[in-house]
Amino acid sequence: MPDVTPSPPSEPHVLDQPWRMWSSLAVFGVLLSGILLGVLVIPIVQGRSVGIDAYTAICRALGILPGSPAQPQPATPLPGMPVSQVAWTSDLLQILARADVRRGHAKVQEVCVACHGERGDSIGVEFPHLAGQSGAAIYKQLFDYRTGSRAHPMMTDVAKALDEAAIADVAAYYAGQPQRNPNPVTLAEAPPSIVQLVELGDPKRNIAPCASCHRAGAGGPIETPVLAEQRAEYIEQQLKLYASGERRNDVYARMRTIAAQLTDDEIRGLAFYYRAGFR
Amino acid sequence: MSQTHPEMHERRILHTELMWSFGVGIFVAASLSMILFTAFTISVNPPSNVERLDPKTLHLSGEFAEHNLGTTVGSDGSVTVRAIATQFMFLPRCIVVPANRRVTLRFASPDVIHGLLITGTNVNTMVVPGFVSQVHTEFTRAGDLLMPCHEYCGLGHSEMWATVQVMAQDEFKPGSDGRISCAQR
Amino acid sequence: MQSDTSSAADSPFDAADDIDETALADVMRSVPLGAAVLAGTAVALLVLGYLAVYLLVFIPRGTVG
Amino acid sequence: MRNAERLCLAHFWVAFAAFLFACAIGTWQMWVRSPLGANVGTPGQYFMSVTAHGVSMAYVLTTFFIMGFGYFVAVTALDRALPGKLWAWAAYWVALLGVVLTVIPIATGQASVLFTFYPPLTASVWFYIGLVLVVAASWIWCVLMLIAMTEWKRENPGRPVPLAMFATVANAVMWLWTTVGVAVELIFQVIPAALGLVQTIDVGLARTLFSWTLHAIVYFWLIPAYIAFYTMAPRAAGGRLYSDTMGRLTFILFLIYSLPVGMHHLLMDPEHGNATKFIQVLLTAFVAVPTLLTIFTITASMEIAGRLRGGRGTFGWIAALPWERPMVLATGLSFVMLGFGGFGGIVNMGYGMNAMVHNTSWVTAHFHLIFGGSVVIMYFAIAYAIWPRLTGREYQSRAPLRLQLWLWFLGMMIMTLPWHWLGLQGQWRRVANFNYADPIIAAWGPWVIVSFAGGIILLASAVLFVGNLAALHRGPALGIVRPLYALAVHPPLRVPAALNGFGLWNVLVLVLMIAAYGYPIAQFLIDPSPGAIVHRVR
Repeated sequence: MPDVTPSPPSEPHVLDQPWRMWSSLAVFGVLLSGILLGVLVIPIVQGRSVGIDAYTAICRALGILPGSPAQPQPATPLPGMPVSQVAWTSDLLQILARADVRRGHAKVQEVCVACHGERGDSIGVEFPHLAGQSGAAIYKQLFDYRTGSRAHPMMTDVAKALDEAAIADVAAYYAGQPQRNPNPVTLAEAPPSIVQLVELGDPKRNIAPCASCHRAGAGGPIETPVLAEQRAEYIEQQLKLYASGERRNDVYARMRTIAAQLTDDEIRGLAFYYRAGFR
Repeated sequence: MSQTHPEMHERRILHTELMWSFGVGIFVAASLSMILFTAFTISVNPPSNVERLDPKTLHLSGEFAEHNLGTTVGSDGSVTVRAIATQFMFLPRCIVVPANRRVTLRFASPDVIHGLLITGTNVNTMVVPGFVSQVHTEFTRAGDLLMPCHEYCGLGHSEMWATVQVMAQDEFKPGSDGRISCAQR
Repeated sequence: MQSDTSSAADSPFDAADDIDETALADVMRSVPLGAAVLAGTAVALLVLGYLAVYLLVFIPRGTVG
Repeated sequence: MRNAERLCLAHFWVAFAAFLFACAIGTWQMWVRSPLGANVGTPGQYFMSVTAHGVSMAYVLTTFFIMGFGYFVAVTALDRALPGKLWAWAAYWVALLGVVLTVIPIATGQASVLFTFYPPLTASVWFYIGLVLVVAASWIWCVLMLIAMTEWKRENPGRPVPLAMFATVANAVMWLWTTVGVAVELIFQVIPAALGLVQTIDVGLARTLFSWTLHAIVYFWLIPAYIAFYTMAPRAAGGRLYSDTMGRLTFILFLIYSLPVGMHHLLMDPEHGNATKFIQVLLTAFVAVPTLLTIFTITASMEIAGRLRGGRGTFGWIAALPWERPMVLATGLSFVMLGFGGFGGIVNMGYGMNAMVHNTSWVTAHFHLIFGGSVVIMYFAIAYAIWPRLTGREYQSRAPLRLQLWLWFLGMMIMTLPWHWLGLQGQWRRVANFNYADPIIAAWGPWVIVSFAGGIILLASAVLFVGNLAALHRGPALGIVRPLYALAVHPPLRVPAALNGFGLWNVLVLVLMIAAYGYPIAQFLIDPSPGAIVHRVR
């Protein structure tokens, strides 16, 4: 059995010197060739074939200038009118978070109670319930009424009378109101095609599930309204307005695109589904 | 140690390993040289255009406002496609491009990370909020292609796709304002 | 628990095995040839496959950049 | 084994429980996305399942297995007691707490952001805190491994550290380097967003920091498999390790070249220019070197064993190998999957060619073949090899072990090979239900069903694996304990300090990280990219 007694080691640093030198040389060599090729050689060669000077090509390759080192950059078109002026920035979200519910309650009693009710249960079929609605959703719609991105015989003037802080307070107040929470009609009553549209959407028509945005906490767009326990007539009316394009304050035509592809009985089915209070 | 003098063995082992490492060097050189060759000759790069744009105000009035989206043909004949990748759809839902002609596609996201590829082509990019993604390509065959969002962007990710209509040169007729949209089929 | 060291002399790491040295010596005379051929063909296939996919599948799909 | 058995078993059972659970939901996902399961399950359930599959496989199975195996190597390879065993148990309970804190939000649908968290999508803060606890526990493990090696070197001046321990410490050093990226991202960007302290997040910086971790983490998972290749397979096959020096060099090359290459996961991203992408692609080409060295050195070691058992001619030694032994069979199957998976990898890293396959099923096939295939099958082989030592029991028969390994290999090949073809067709990732009415997607349907069949075989194999281990706890008492670690043809008597420690290599890694990641990260610190509004998933 060979005995494996360690023979006295020669001085380690002598043995180590070549390793230290050769490995550092190899690693730096590889790194340098990568930097040389990536930063200088490739951009310059590519730039020359398309008539981009070396300096611009290198800046583009490093990401200091926009564009590819090998392609001309297209011109940017002229600006135009947006569909909605609301831009969610962190200070706007701070305003919403710190809105004063008491002042909101006072403003609601002064302006909104006639149609939307004190706690957000609207008095008429044509007025939406606002109890438990998302604060951001109310804020955006009021702001759109104020800037004219959305028009309504009464709401435009009401919104114009409110300043930005008042809008945030009203939104926070209604958002805090508990929804009526009737016992939701069991799912059995909702036709399976509607439940599927809400839960799975329709990949054929490019329709995402309603729940992927409208269910609380789904992680969808900030201004997505809560639909549960909303008035069926109101949902139906708004979907039809989106479908016809008359209402166009949805950013990037999200709702206009979907509503245009829904059939009338799908629209009615969805309206009753959400009126029943399903989340 | 073993009866035959060990030095012969040990040096021979390291010698064979060195020969093998030489072969590995050829492997590395082969893969890198193909990359370098096509980068030099036909400018093959991953799509990289470091252009920052605030996602929060994208929809207001800049390049990616709603009415600027779609395919436009510039006065110099350059074809530029502008599209938005937003939670759970592309706008426009149908993108028309000419075949066998250089096209620049520009994408932006107002909300979360998206990504897209066009099936059967080399168009592939991530769309990151805060940046404009730009891809230059040429579509070699006419026909309808699929452009799905290939990066998880929320519960509606699976339903997020658009169609790309690659039109032959003669069908591709932009309007007077240089804009063209999909043919209804 | 079963003590792992079968013999106290050396640590388990150098525990001897039942390979006798002379057999090892003459095996070592021809050893890496088979491995070099097998691994070499595998790596060659990898490189050829890579170049084939690069030229025949990737490039024809149109420029990218 | 100096009573470290309970510690190792505790880690392994958490790892394999998470593994079995993740296999089950993985198979469910394969069913739901196939034409057979169209319209089954909601997107919420699907993406909850994808998150759970990713977290269980990538964070729980791996971290717990690697810690348990590290303790086993530290005790058996160095043949000394584990330093700081109380710390090891503390780390175990912290990691377990982390897992529980992560699983609860996932199960309640508050963390459907997948295991690679896509800010500005933000999950419940407990999801992230749980993961930070798991990583913190693994840092304790890294320190224990370093202490064990330094103490052994003090007690054995001049003697080379046993290869198994040298590789384990290389893995620990690499893990300390790489977790910096995800830790900074979570602690300074994602957790504040999840807590609501900030409303926006710099997505460009977040993705760059995560890419810092994203590649070296897969080598953190891979190194135990390579430890088995170098230090167990040669002994199991009845041969010697061809070259111990090459083994040390391989693990050093892993440490150096797996860290500055993370941006090959961002080749299609708009936040970096071509220059930094090319530098990291060139360095990525060198990350293939250690693997290519390994397949030669281990094949040569196998040739030694085969010829010693009477194999003749250029390839006669292959048949002469003892394929009935699980470690040998696993090594062979692992190399086959390493070949297919490696091919997928070099296509992924082809700079511009990444545009052909990024975020398609080609990438899914690559990492299932490399991690799910060649690494996890070696986890099985390691478990089979060391279970007798941990439990003091012997297998009645090794047939079920071989059957399990074959099932895993076949299932993995059947599942992943169609994905290469589908990936080239453009099949994209993470789809809850495909629109099979679309002609392009309809053509994929049959292949998705074939992959689903592979998934079922994998599930069967996973169940059999856990069954085999559980059965061993009741097996007959262990007879003689055969030595585990392989001897080299020339056991190293003295080794240069560079191959016995990590001082030099840490310096080189520092230089490489500064050169490769310096500018990409600094650009966001100097001039942050416009923040994206946080989208909370609850």
